[in-house]
Parts: sequence; C-alpha cells; structure tokens
Amino acid sequence: MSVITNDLIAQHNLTGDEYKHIIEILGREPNLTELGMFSVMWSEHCSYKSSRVHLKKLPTTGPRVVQGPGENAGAVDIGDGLCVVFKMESHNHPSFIEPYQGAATGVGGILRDVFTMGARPIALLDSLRFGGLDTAKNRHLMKGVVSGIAGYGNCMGVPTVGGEIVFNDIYSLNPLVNVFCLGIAHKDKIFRGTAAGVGNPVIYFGSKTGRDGIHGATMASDSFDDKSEQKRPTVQVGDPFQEKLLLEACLELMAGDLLVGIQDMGAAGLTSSSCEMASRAGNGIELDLTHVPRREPSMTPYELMLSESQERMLMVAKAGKEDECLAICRKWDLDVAVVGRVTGDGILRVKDHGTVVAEIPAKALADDGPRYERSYTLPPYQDILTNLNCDLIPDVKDANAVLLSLLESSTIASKRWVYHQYDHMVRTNTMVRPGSDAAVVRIKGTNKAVAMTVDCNSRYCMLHPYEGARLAVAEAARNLVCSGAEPIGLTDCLNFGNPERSDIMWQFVLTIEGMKDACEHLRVPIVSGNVSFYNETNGLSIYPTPMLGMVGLIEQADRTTTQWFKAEGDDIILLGTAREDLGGSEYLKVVQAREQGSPPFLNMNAEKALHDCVLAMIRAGMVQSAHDCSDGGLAVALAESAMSGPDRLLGAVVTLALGRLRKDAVLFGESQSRVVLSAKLVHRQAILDSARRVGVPVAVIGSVTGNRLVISLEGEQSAVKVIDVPVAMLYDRWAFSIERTLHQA
Amino acid sequence: MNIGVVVFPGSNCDHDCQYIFRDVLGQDVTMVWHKEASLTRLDAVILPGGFSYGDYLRTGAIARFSPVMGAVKKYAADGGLVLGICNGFQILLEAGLLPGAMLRNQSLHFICNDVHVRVENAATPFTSACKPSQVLKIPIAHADGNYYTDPVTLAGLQANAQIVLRYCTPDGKVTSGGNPNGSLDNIAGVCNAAGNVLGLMPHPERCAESVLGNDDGRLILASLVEGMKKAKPQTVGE
Amino acid sequence: MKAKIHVTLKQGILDPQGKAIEHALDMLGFKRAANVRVGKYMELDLNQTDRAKAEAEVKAMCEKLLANTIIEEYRFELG
Amino acid sequence: MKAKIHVTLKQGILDPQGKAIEHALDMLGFKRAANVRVGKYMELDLNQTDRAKAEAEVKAMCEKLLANTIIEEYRFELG
Ligand SMILES: Nc1ncnc2c1ncn2[C@@H]1O[C@H](COP(=O)(O)OP(=O)(O)O)[C@@H](O)[C@H]1O
Ligand SMILES: [Mg+2]
Repeated sequence: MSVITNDLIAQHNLTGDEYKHIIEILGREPNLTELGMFSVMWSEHCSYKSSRVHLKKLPTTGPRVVQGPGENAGAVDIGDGLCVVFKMESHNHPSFIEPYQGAATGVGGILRDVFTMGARPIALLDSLRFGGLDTAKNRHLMKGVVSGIAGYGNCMGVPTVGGEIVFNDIYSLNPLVNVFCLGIAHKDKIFRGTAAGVGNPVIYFGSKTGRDGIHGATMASDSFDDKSEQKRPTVQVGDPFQEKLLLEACLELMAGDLLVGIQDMGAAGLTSSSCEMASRAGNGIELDLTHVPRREPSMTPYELMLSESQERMLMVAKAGKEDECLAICRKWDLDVAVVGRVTGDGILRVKDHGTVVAEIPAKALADDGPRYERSYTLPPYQDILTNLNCDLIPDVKDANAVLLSLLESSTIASKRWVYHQYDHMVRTNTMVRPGSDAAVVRIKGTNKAVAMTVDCNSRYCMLHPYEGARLAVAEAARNLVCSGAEPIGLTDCLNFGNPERSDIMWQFVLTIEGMKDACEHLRVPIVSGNVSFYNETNGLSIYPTPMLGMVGLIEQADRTTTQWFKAEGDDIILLGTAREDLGGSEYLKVVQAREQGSPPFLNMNAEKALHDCVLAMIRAGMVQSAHDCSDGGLAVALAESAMSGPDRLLGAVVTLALGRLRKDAVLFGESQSRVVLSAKLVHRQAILDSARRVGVPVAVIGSVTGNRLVISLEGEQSAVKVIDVPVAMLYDRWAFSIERTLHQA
Repeated sequence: MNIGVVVFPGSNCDHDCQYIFRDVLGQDVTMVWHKEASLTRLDAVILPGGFSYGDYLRTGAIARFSPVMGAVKKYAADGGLVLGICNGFQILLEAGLLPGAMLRNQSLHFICNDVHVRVENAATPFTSACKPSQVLKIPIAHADGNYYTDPVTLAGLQANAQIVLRYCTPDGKVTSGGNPNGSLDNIAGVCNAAGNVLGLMPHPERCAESVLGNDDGRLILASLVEGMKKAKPQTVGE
Repeated sequence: MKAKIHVTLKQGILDPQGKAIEHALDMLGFKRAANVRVGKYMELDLNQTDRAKAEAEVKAMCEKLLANTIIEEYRFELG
Repeated sequence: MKAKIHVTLKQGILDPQGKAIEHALDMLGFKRAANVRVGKYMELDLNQTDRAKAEAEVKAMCEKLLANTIIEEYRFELG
C-alpha cells in the first residue's frame, strides 16, 4: 500500500528520476516524512544540484585560508592568532513575500552561520536590488526590507557598516536581499558542524519549533508564478532578542570544553542540521522527536523535521557534559533538550514516542543528492545587447545637468536614508562608516583593521557574464585597496534565474569562469558562498547578479584611508586612463535610457599593478584620500570625493585631457583600473615616481580648492570649462534624493 | 575605582562600556548579571545601551523588573552614581528613577547618526570636565528617544537644572533643526534632583577614542571617573 | 462614523512580543496569565454616513495598509 | 477567563504613528479618514474563575507592566 502518489512527488518538487534514486537508496518506498526530508535536502537550495559541478572550479585555497567552502562559513587568518569568519547569504524569495520578516530572518540566518563557527559577529553588510522607486510596490519593498534589516541587526548589537543598493526594473518582481556577515574568532577555536564520537548526546537549543516556513527550502528553489500567493503561510517571523540570547549562550558554551560540533538550523531545519553533522563525521544520529520543544502541541514528525522556525541550533556535546550545556542554555532563558545520540551506523534514525518514523543513510541525504550538468548555450539575444554604435548617440551638451541627474539617480544617490536606520557604530570598532569605498572596523587588542565591501555591477554581468564577473572582482578589490587594505578573501552570493534554461545556465557558467580567472589573478581565495537560482517571475529573469563580499586586511589601522578630500590646496591625482567605455554605463542608462554595449575593458595586469601601487602609497603615508571610479565615471567620483566627507564640503578645480575621446566618455565613461587620489604637495613627486616605476598611468589633474566643482577638458587647442557647480548643490541633489523620492510619493 | 556594568538579556553596549572604562580609561570594571540582587563595592553603576528584552512592549519596560534593579534603586537612593545610556536611560525612566517617558522618534525610524548636544549643567558628576554650554558631537542610535513629560515636571526639571544635555545645532543653538527625534524641549539627558543619576540618549562610549575619529564623549566618561573619586564607595545588599 | 480596528497575528505565527510579556508577567508573580498575544488597535474617524460604504472603505484600508495580511488578520467595528 | 486589553496614548500626546498612517491613507486616496490613533491590543488567558479577582489582577498587570501611565491609558474587558 503505497502512500506516495505521483502528485505528492510533484508537490515535493522531486522528479521521477530523483524519486527512483530515493527508492534505490532506501531499498523501499519512503514514507511521507522521509519524502519530505529528501525533498528539502535535495532542493536546489540545499543540494546545489545545478551548481556544484561548476562551483568546484573556483579557487578556494591560499596561505591564509583556515576554512574554505563546505562549512557554515569560511575563515581566513589575519595573524595574532585570530581569523575572520565570513559569509554572504540571500533571502530573496521570503523578502518579496514579506519584506520586513524576510529580510530580518535573512540577517538572523547569516549571523547564525557565523557564530556557529565560534566567531563573534562584528559587522554586517547588505546588498539590495529593487525595481525603480517610481512604483508604490517597490517603495514598499525597500522600506520593509531596510527596516527588517535594521530591526534584526540593531537588536543583535552587530553594526551594519556598509552595503549597496541598485535600482533596476528587472528586479521589480524579484528583488534581491543578500546579507554579508563577518565575525572574529581565535584561529585554534573554530567550531565545525560535525557529529563525532559515537554515543555523544545531541542537544537542541534555542526557540521552540512551530509550523513556520515548512517547505521554505523548496520554495526558494521554485520560480514565482501567479499561484505563489498560496505559498504564503510559509513566512517565518524572526525574534532577534531570542537570537541575541542564542549568540551569547553559544559563545559561552564554546568557551568551555563542552562541544564536539555545532550547527544552526537554517533551511530544512532539524533535517539538514542533523544529517549534515552526521555525514561530515561519517556517523549516524538517532533523534527522538518526543523531546523536541514545540510551540504547538499536535505537530507531526513531518512538520517537526521540516519546520524552519528561526533561532534554533543543534549541538553535539562531549558525553558527560550534558548538564553543563543545559545549565548555560537555561541561564540565557533558552529552550533546551537532549534529543538524540550519535550512532556508528551512518543512519539518521528519527523516532517519535518509541516508533521509528524515518530511517535514512545520513550521507545519502546530505551529500549524495542529484547533481546535474545542465546544458548551456550562448543565447541568441546576446548579440543584440552588446551591439552599440556610439556614433549614433550625441555627445554630452550640458555636462552640469548630466552630472546633477546622475548624482540624483537612485543608484548613485547617497544611501544615507538607509544606513542611518542601521546601527553602524555599536561595538565601537567602526573606523570608516558607510559612505566610503569600503567599511573599516578595527580589531581590538591589535593594531589591525579589517575592510569590507560588497559589489556587483549586474548590468555588466547581463551584457557579458564573464567580463561582468571579472569586473565585479576587480571593483571589490579596488574598493578595499582604496581604504588601505590588502584583499584576503571573498564570499559570494550568486543570484540567477532558472538553471533549467540553457541561457541562464550559460550566464552561470561564464560567471564562474570570470570569477575564477579574476580571483586567481588577484590571488584572492573564495572561502564561502551561496547560490540563489529561480529568481524569475512569469518567465522574466533577473540580470545575472553574482554579488561579491570581499574582505581586506589593514596591518596598521592608522593608515586607513577614506574617499573624501581632506584639505584645501591638496593635489588631485588620477591613476589610470580613460578609454571610450560607454557600454553598460550608468550614464547611458540615466541619460539615454539604454542598457547596451560591451562592458568596460579590463586588463587584469593593469588592475593588479594599480592595486599594488595604491597600497604602497597609502602604507607609506603619502595619500590623503583615495576613491575608485565606478558608476558614473570620473566626474561622479570627483563629486563624491568633494562632498562625501563627514564634516564639510570641499571644492575642486580639475583639468582633464580630452585626447581623441568623446567628452561624455572622459566625464562619465566607466573605464576601469582608475583611482582618484588627493595628496599633500610634498608627496607629489614621490607619487608620480612610484606610479611611473610600475607602469601605472598617473597625472596631477587639479587641486582641492574653493567650494565649487570645476572640470575643464583640454582638447587640441585650449581647455574648455564643462562643469562648474557649487558643491553644496551637488550635495543637496545627491544626499537627499532617496528621501525626497520616498516622501513625495 | 570599580565600575559596575549591568548586563540585561538583550544589552548590547555592555562590552563597549566595559572596554572603554577598563581598556581605555584604566578603571576596574565588574560585569553585573541582571539576576544579581546586590551591588558590592562599586563606585558607579552603568546601565548600558541595547535592546533589553528585545525592547518588546516598551523600551525598558521589562528590564526594570530584573532583580538587580531593586539594588540599583537603593544604590541611587544612597547617593551612588548611576549612568544610564540609551536603553539604560529608558530603563531608568520606566523604573521611576528619572521622570518622564520615551515616545517613538518623530520620524518613526531608528536613527544612527552623530548629533550635537549642549552641556546645560556642567556642575554634575557626569559633566564636570565640560565647560558650561560646551557643544559636544556624540552619536545617537535609537528608535525611541522622543522624551516626554508633563508640563509641571518639565518646569521642575528646568528650574532645578536637571536638564543636563540638550540637542542643538553644530554651533550650539537649541532649535527644532538640531532636534533629531522630536524630544520635548530638545532634552537629550536629564538627572534626578540629587544629581547622582543621569540618563542620556547619546552614546559617549562610542566617541571616546581618537582612532574612531571623535573623542568628545570622553569628557563625560572622564567626568564620571573624577566624580567617583569624590563620592564614597557604595555597597548595597538586599 | 468611528472605526475601531484590531489587527492581530494569525494563529500559528510566532509572537515574540507576546512571549516576552508572558515571561515578564510570570517574573512579576502573575502566574495565572498564559497565551499572551499582542496586536495593534487603531481608531479613526470616517467622514461617511453610509454604513455599507464605510464598511467597504475600512475593509479596503485594512487590506491595503493597516494589516499585513500575510501574517496578520483584522476585524473592525463601526459606530 | 480571557482578558482583552487596550492600551492607547493619552489624549493630548502626539501620536507620530497615527499621523504617519493618516498620511499614508491620504496618499492611498482614503480622504475621508481622520484622527487616526494607534494603540496596543493584548489578549491573554487568565486561569481565574472569580471575576472580581480577575479584574483586580488585570488592573495590577496594566498598572505595573502593560501600560506606562505617564503617557498611556488602558481599558480591559473580561470574558
Ligand atoms: N544598503 C546599504 N546599507 C549600508 N550602506 C550602504 C548601503 N548601500 C550603500 N551603502 C554605503 O554607501 C556608500 C556608497 O555605496 P556604493 O556607491 O555602492 O559604493 P561603491 O561604488 O564604492 O561600491 C558605501 O560606503 C556603502 O557602504
Ligand atoms: Mg567605490
């Protein structure tokens, strides 16, 4: 009498072949609980079935790597016996359904990933994508997501020190919410999710289990359609207060000699945490659901095993240490219970009131899920996208007006409305707050600081996934370097459409190759990451968005640099050269409403030389400010350096060589490998010499002075003033644009 | 000198206070768990910022019933120095150690930003290192800092110089433009009638080191350290 | 006409506030209180004399703005 | 017994949340709504059959914890 119908199999998002595979593993038909467990573990979200074969190509090793991909988070050595533990995760689908709770629980999840490793979280960054703010729905999504991140992160006492937001209508029905978290741990006290030691007790602690988010993991592996309304009861509600208690309890548990392994219950809850821990140790686990703390009395084994209630953890304690573990959890007012033992037979066996309700080889469930080599092909539309004839586009006439509208466009405008809602100073480490190229937090007890940035220009990625991925890696590293940090590690969150489509898979495969090449070139290992597929609604897919979170080390915290000008009279120096890189630029989008062309040219050797050169200058104390050129090009970078300082606005007078280029390319083109420095006059010669020595193009282009931004272009004959605006006006347009848009609406 | 920092479930500036007093200002610091019913040999007590009990129901409403708060009341009644920062201020209000209550910020948003405050009373043990009317730049980080009290109480606060800090513009003008959250009379910090209990919304511990780019907050913390030396040591039992 | 609107969490949805309040009541010795749930209460004046129209209008307000119907339910009285 | 408790800001105290909702309703085209006030609504089960005792108990809960009488007022029903 089989209870498993074809309908049930389909409802669990399993294919016929996958179901056959389950029968082979078990040697029998699964019962409903087992079917549910397979379905969550073999979902795209948990099993990486479409991405695994490609992710393997990424460079993950390096002298500093303490923990690469495969654990809850990656870890990188920063010396002094310490390491940084970091990861980025997406919570896109839940945030579309319920923006506040979706974003909040996203923060909760990434925090748990980091503190389960034994690290105290010290920084969060958020990377967001929404449709344009001209619709009420998009405004609602953004407000909800931002307050959800604030609500959770602020309460936890972990500062949100940076992030990025890009607006593009392609994200209207599939907004992206990616959150990065970094923690600090002792190198020799990293904890892992392993169920070693037959006989050791398995202990559940944290919140009670409710019927929240059942099938959250399969939902995240599903495209939206008009029926997704019905999936709504799967929304989970976060309780940051409970998570704060969980954090403190975990760190106290880890300080003693009590634990063998520990893992948070994220997607697929009790099922994933137990089978993954067992599988990593080559062991089994026997769970007795009778003891699982629950919010509602009549929950079935199916519900208990699949619930995604937040703020829960599973630990394997050393035998005999149960009581100490329970006491610490109770001190922090947490629910806690011994719910099982480690066994030697490799089986995840689940009992409820004495009867076995599920019995599955742990490794088969955790690691032997399906793996697909999905087909991929260059989509025919790609040619149309890259085909851009700039000769048909008139050059800029009123550069002042264009600069103002770029600064006002929501992607470039200041994100102060957002980050002023985030506590970005708690823990008193924040040396560089949101508003510079990278955030910097000092490491107490050392002279060091850590810089962090999240970056991805997804329009570049859409126009050319391989180039876009390389450009993202380069920009992230450049942002760190401009702060005085050496890039030491990377985490990613790869947001794509439906991998069953060959064009989407093509984007994915090229992205991986681009990341691989760029990371190898810059010698930055990828130590953790996350894949989010099915960001697609009614067949319309997002731009490929491989969000990167890169971490850099500053050996001497007092050599940290920010992007804004410091003093009247300083030189303004440009490193790098302009080309005609208008393809995929913010300028073309804002002024010409075109998202077309080839993304900017990137030469990795030039990029690396630039990084080494800038770092050496900063370390030698020659630099007052450093800012990379990205969205909006050189004119926007200069404006940002003039107006983004915390205390005052400073003007600049600059002359740029026009050469044979178009004016708009010089002002707003997004040529890569460029940095705007400011420096005291005494350092001019040393800066010029050290750049020339390593072949980095360098020019003194002007000086910090007055209260206007004045830019002239020097053609064949004489210089022509093309931009001349009071910095206060630039500031007003840029700083309050988002606030105005939200309030006027 | 020994400073007690109370740890409520959900406190999250407790480590920051510990760090600044111990590692930067060189004082002894004792972390006091909220379930402790007595405060022994402390020269001052800090109620730190954070989200005690998640700030559920109202900020500070549940924490005020923690066992330690009985001891804090006695400690304050005996003249001990008590400083409540942000959530600590909110707890002091709910506990009745300071008059008034907090409403949501006028913008309804959490606000994290530098603000300016003017020292209205430089004669308290918490402000003695400041000059009268000195303007300090100190960050705030809260969603409920919109101070309210009834007109009679307000008049009393004004008359007794209990308004210690007021939000102001960078050049020291107490105007609505300098008021970040709608607080009544631009109140950023008030003390009790005896002057030994201060609550303030801004976070001096976040701006007391030059590596963080601002050390204005140090004036308040250093005042407290000086103030402790003058006050007699306190022990409060059950 | 006055509308009195109650917005509460749907059954089964976690109520962290309610949980914390219950814990506090317990601490305070109110041992007989259980299942605390917290919701919102709103009052507003509606410049509308037609009862049916008022009803439709408040329902629309709830659906569109006042309640988050993904996790909350609402009820209201007119009077 | 079930207690249903309403906690609202006292008259005369500015209610920024109510104002924000009123503004939002206005933007959505609900022009007939005015004087929006927002409060809290709490429900709890009381293991108490004596009505007078229950009344005294809930009053004590409100005075001590559930309402801050400097800024709020409360009312409750038992049933
Ligand atoms: N969602 C956000 N949360 C916090 N900070 C943000 C957010 N979006 C942007 N920021 C901050 O605003 C500044 C500018 O962001 P961005 O233009 O993306 O920088 P860049 O181009 O250098 O990567 C950065 O310091 C960034 O950290
Ligand atoms: Mg940058």
